[in-house]
Amino acid sequence: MTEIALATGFLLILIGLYGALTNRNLLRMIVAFSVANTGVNLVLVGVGYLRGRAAPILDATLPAAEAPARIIDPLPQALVLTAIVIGVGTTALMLAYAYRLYLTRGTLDISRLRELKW
Amino acid sequence: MTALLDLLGAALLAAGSAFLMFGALGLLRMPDIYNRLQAGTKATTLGTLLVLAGAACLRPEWWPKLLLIGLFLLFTNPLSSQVLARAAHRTGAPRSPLTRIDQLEERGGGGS
Amino acid sequence: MVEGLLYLTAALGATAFLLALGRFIRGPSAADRVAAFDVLTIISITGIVLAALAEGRGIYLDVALVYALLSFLGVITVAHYLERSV
Amino acid sequence: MSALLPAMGLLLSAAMLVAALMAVRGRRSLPISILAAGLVSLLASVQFLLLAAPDVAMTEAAIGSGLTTFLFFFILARVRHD
Repeated sequence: MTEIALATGFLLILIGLYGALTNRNLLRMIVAFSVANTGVNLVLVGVGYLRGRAAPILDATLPAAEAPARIIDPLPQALVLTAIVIGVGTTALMLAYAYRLYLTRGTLDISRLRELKW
Repeated sequence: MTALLDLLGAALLAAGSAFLMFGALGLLRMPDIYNRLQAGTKATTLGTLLVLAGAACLRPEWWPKLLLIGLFLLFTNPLSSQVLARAAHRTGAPRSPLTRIDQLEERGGGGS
Repeated sequence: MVEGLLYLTAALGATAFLLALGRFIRGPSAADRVAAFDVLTIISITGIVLAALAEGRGIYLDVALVYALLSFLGVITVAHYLERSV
Repeated sequence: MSALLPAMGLLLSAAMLVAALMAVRGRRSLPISILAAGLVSLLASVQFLLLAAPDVAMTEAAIGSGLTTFLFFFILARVRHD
């Protein structure tokens, strides 16, 4: 499972970077960034996985006494939990900037925004 | 007794999964969007309910959560399918040439 | 016997997943793709129930509950967008 | 039952790569790209569940798939409307 998750995550990051570099529409670039964001989260969770161990949530089938020997490390999962929420915040910020740019310039095509080119 | 319940649960799981497969087959093969929604909603709702019943037979102590999921699906799935079919009708999705009667259009529900 | 039926369930579910994914890739209009998205969510609920049975953890079923809510909200959002953009 | 979960993971990985390619290739219309990105998020959430992280799976399904798709369609409706 770890290898599958790592390979998928890296391929998703590469696909997202490809999309962000080749598309000219700002909204398509943000979509590609969101795909790459998902890939990063998948890599982080895949690194923390250990084969044959249970999810780090205590219930009737997993008593607290034998938990340290049977659960996987919950730290990468907590990190990814934060990263997902921050990713949504970043996406919302990018979308807000794209919308403001559309209101002032009337276009979303980056090849027609020439003010900062030299 | 437990072995019989296990066998019943596994049979229900397989039957529900077969319904899911036929629903997805209908989704792929039907000619227009309305027929696809028909196949993709009814068959998959029944299949998921059968799968949940089979899981409840295999693990009887999980029945409250499984019942909650089943009720949720039973309430939300036909509603979302109906909303999607109305959106497709209003955007003028093409009908299959075999369709003869459009009662929504006749009753003036086509426009918003 | 029970084991074989569970494997049969998994194989049928995988076939259903591939068929719905084919409609998602091919589908001519956006409404077809939304219908395929809905069916893929429902098939994923079956996959989650199978994973919960295989691992023996009842806590996995909470994710299926979130999925049942989520498919509804996503379809309502996209249908609203499609209706307004006529 | 031990071979079941890795087989599900492989199937999900293939579907995720196909959906990601659909999301970033520029030939299709923009709502379809957004739907494909939402599908990538949704399948990643099942992948998280198979990696024994149900809490991450719940958050990804609710926030990463639901809220992000809603945000994209909200902005898209505003852009189309003006």
